[in-house]
Amino acid sequence: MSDSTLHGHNRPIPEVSKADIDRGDRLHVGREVVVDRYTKWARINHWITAVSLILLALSGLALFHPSLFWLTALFGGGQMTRMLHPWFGVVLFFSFFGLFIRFWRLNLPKREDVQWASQIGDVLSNQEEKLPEVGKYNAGQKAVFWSMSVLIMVLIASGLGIWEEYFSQYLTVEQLRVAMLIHSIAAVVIICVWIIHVYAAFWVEGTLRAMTRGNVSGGWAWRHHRKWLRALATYGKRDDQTDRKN
Amino acid sequence: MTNSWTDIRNTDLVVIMGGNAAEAHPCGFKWVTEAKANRGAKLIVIDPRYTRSASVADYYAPIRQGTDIAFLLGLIKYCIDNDKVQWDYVRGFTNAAYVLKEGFAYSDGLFTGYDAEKREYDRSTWDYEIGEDGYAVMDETLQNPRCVWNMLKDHIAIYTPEMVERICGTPKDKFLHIAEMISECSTPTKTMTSMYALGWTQHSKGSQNIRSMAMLQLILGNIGVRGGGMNALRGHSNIQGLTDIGLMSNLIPGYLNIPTEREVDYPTYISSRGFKPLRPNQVSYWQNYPKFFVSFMKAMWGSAATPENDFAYDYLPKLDLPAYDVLRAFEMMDQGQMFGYFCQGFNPLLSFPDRAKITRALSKLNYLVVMDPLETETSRFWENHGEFNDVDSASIQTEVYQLPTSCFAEDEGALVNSGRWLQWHWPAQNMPGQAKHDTWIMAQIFLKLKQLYQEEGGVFPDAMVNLHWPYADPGEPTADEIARELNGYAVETLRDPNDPTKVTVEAGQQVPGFAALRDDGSTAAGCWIYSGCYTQAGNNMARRDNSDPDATGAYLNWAFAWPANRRILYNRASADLDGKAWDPERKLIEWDGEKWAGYDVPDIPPTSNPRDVGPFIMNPEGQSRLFTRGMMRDGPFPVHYEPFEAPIANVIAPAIRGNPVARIFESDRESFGDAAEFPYAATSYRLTEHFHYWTKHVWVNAVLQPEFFVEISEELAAERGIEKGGWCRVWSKRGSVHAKAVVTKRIQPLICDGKPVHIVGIPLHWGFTGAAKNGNGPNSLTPFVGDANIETPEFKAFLVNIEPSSGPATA
Amino acid sequence: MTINVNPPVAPDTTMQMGPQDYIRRSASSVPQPARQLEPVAKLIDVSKCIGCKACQSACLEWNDLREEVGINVGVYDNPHDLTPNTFTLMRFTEWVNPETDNLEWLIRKDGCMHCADPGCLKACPAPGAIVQYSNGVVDFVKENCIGCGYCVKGCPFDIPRISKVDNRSYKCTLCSDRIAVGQGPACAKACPTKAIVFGTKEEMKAHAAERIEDLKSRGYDNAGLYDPPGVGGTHVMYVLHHADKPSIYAGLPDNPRISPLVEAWKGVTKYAGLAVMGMAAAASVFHIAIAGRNRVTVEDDEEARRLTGTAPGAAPLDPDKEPLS
Amino acid sequence: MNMEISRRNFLKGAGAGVAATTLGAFGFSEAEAAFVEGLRAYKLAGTTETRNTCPYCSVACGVIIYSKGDLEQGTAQAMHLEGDVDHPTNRGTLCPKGAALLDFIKADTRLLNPKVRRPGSDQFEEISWDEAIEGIARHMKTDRDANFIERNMDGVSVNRWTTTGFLAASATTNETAFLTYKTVRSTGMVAFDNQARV
Repeated sequence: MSDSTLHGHNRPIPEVSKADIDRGDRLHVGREVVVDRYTKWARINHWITAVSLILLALSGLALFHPSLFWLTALFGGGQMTRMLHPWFGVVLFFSFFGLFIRFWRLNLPKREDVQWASQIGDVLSNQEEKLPEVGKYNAGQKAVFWSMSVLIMVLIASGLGIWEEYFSQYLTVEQLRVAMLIHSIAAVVIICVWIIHVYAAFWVEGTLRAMTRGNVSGGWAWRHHRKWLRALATYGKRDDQTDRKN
Repeated sequence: MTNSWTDIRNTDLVVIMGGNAAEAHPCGFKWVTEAKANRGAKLIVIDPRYTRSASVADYYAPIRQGTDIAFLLGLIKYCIDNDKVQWDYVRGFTNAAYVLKEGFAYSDGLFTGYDAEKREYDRSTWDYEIGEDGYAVMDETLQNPRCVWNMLKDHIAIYTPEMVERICGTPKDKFLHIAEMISECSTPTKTMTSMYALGWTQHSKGSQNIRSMAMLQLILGNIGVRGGGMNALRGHSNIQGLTDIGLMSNLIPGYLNIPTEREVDYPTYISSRGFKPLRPNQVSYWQNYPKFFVSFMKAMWGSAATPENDFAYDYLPKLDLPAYDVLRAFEMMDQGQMFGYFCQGFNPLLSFPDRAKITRALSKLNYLVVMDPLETETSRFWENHGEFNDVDSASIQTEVYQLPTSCFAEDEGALVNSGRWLQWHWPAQNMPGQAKHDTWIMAQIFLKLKQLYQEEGGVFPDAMVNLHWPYADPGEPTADEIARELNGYAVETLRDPNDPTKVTVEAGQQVPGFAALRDDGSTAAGCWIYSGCYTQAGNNMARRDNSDPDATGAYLNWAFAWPANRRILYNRASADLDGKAWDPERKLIEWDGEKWAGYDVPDIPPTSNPRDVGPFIMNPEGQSRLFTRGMMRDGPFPVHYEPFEAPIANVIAPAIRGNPVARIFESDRESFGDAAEFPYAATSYRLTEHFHYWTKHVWVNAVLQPEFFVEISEELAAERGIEKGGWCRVWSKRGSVHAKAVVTKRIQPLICDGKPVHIVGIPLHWGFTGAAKNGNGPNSLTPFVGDANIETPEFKAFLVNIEPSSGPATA
Repeated sequence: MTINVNPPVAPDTTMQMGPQDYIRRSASSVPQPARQLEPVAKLIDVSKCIGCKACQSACLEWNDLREEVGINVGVYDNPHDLTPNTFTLMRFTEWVNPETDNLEWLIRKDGCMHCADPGCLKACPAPGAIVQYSNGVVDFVKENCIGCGYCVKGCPFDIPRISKVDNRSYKCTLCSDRIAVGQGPACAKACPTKAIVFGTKEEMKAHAAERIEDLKSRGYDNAGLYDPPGVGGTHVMYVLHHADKPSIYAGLPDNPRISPLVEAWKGVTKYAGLAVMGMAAAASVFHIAIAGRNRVTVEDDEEARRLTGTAPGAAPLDPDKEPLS
Repeated sequence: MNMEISRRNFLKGAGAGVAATTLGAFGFSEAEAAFVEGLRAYKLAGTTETRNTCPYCSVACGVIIYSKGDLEQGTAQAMHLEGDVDHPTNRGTLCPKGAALLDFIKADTRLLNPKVRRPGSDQFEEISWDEAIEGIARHMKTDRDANFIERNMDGVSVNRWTTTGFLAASATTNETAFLTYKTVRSTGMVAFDNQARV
């Protein structure tokens, strides 16, 4: 890949501001450039969310289709599955709420998101050089974020309604049926979103590290979130060090 | 009941008035639904409330409580005016043709002979003209203006449909519709049955309510026939039996009487009984009275009852008053004239009128003994339960014994149902805790008392120490032993009177029936009408053969029915004057030229010629009475009287309050309310989910109907601002209760004498013990007045006021 | 015959019905049964019902249920609704017939209708928690119930109730334990007026026809049988005096059927949902195969370093050296 | 005698329509194991049936009480109750009260011990049967000796005792009633009544 390819792009260098970075984002500039992307607490928060979502998916799927009822064995049987599922939901809700507070600001849509999204073909074919520079999150990630947010709201609301132990009695059967249908459709969608999310993390190499170690390589940031890197370089905190591992 | 529950299947028209069979007797009501489904029978319900019986009726009409006589006499008038009379029946089997004595008259609500001071009639003119032959004078042509028929027509002339509407509040068109349906049953092939209960009896003229319908049934020819009759549904499971066995102040078992103190000796006593026939050839069965009486005395006092001592006539108490009924008993307690009281499975604190008075009366006793399988409010009348029993324990000096008894599941014996069936039952489990059978308790108390008299002496112990006590274990007589006693046995060997060499019953053996009883002391029988229930062949009450040839509903081999296993009383009246069934489809018994035979045990001597012997052998006439002579204290014909507390004045005799001969205690006069202060007409009743004050102890029934309520119309609720399901306060001159309000379309205001009358319905099942919610009942509100003839309290018609309220102070 | 003894009689308790007679089993399949039991039905003749609640009482006793003692709220209905302990309930309606202006007190025994096409069973996610026998009995198998409440949503008649005590769903069993030994349901046995009768469905239909004829002769021109086809017919049927207006009987559904929402949920959503999720996963696999992973290049790292500027004192960039990843 | 058969015949013969609650004709024939999935074990297995009548109203429905244990040994306990199908009146049916009779027999408020409430006290105390019987008889004798009327003003022998009354039940058996009648009447008591009026 030639320099001209990298620099001779027809996209303008975006204006950046301090607002394009999160509080925990930090540059470590040494022999290699390493960028802190997620703090320890953000990562813990994420993984609680992830685990509860997985448990919810498994327990929900167990009750969704007879062919998956065997999954109840993972939770100690049907009664336990039925009992735990809503509690997982409660955990998810609060946990995701934490993520939402952390992430919502940089997930607000930006002008470049439209352009990015319109070039989804280039995204999928890994031709990122054709895309506009994006900040900490690209439009795909934002879509995941916002769909998760909306779907979780829908799921928690419909889920509380059909929570037999505490709340069902406040709804009519017809309302329960609507809630049930909405809940199951929303669940299907959120699982699809989750699949995309997990897949994308795998597909875009170097991503997972952001949620394990909390940082990404400078190259990763340059390649996928250049606007963010530019903002960091301009306004961000940085550690200049001579001997840094990781 | 003249008939039986299972006979109702044979009817064409069921009239439920003065009762609520579907709610109070659901499984008996089954036979109404069977008649409807299988015979196309119709059901009419006449009630102040649209009841659950009404919910399955073909026709419903409202009526103001306490006005049934006006309605019924209106029906009689309709039938007579429209020639809807079963003439052969009326001429042949009633006293329609009997000519009345000169001097008898009726005007302004009163008959001849009224003494306002004593509230009593001199009934001497209420009788037939007796001819020179010693028999009553008759005019078979019914032309004599003083014959019963014409006197009756005059008497009821005032009860036009317009008058019925004015008194009862029943719209005229509804009354006429019902009159038309009922009058169709005057043909011999159509039969109506009357089902009634405490809705008719609990009035100050309860007996006359029932008489009115009985008269209508006679005019329609419906007594003694299948699917007809006067069917008192009756309340408790053995109230029939307790009455048969005479557990009343003035009775001896089998409807014999305790002597009064005017009957100073046995000859005097017996001379006024055993009526001679009033017409030739009639049976007048009460001529056998001495046989039944002497056999009873032998059962009581065995060898101590001898011809020499007039069979221990002296041992019987002699009454100075017509009756020491419960109302009098509580009046006496309240007046400090009674010191001890026993309640055997009975809860007077909730059962009797004017609860405040009952509490006051019980508090004046020295001792009270309560025997019951369950807690009762009565046994805890001294315990403070806030609004539900507001008493000061410390000030009540009554010593109260509470004795635990067995219940039905643990004891053995017979109960008599309303169809007079004596049915035996067996114990299924052992008694809980230290509970004991009532027989054990009664025996123990008796033996202890007897022992005290034997050891210490005392007043007149003779009747106690000589009481016949022939039981294997004197401390616990068995049901089997007592049942044999009730049936009767030969004290000495009995021989055929026509052939003294022939032994009919060996000494010590059971008699086969009451025909075998003697007046010479050679037989003993506890209750003559039960004779045949336990013969040498065994315990007939335990029979369980449910075969029913030709599906008549008789079940002659199921248990035993008194008298003589007869299932339909007066069954000779099911056949015409020549002994042929009025309705061949509904044959009961018929004369085959030599004897009576059929599906039932004939109610007359089986070989008596149909043209000779009338069907009503207990009457000296041999016939039934449209005019009842001096048998009832308040008149030989029924008259409409208002309840003592009525929302309007009596429109046919405005000066008369209540029934003019109903007994009123002086102390209670003050406690009657009037319509100005208490404008609403209240009535009390049972609900199908509960049985009196028992089932509030039963969890399931407490679930099905948990809490005390009153029922009012939407109009009254609006007028008084009472909300459905909200609390209200209902009060009368005698007390006040809090209740939930059931606001319903099933109660409608009625227009009586031009004025709207609102009805307040008050069910009676709640107290302060048991599983259901605590509550008070109608007896906190009802007046202390009873029927003129039998002192049944006037629970069904009284006045209250009502207002919205908060709940009881202590819920 | 005089009987002076009370001979004990042992009831016959041979089981005549069992799992081999299942024709449907929730969230699972059953083999075609070897025999077909004669379809049975309970017929409730509303016109004969006197609302005495004997059925409720008998039901509580037979099934050893203990309902709470409630309060009066201004009506005769007690308890106020079906509960996990109240499998059947009399519902009272005061209805003024607009044609005659007469009050009619409509009393309906509510409870499971034992639909031929049971919505509860369709909705149930727990294998074997709801079963249907070839005689038409739809029964809940407590041991398999997980308490999710899906049956509540599935039922067109609003019948099942979930216990707060053991979190299992309850409803009328049609006294399957009695039917299994050749007896009828406890409510039908108790019913004083035989407003509730039980027998083969054919007999019940014939009996209903007689009852309807009687009602028509009494002026109920619209009397008829309630055996709603929308749920394939039911094994609890009503004779109604006003069969043209079922809903006047305390909201008996006029045309009951499994709700389209439930059909959608248990039909298209269930299958489409799995398909969509599967497709999402498959698309991922497909995409990775076609497009491969999106990798960071050396140049990217270099650009990053360039952009951020070399840190003071850092080793100079050595293009030949593999970047740390 | 096979009661099941007799009951079915009875119902058929009596023309009670389709009221039969015994199914025989529904094609069930194979015997199955006593316990199978989903079906509650038939709870009346191994019980004793006893014929009784309902103690509530005077329709006097036949009931069958199912019990376990032995009456002779004092261990018999009712565990279920149903209508008696053989009974001509109720044909096995029961009303809401009759159907719940077991809860009457087993009511929490059944009395288990003789008790006395002393004058002025606010509670019952348990006593033995001997004490109860002794106490009651003593009360009776005291009252009777003090207030019994042997002769009226006219010197006629009247032998009545008006100061203690007895209210008999209306659900006791005829046999209890007659024994009660005998003992009460022998004392000369006149304020003797029953529940016929209410």
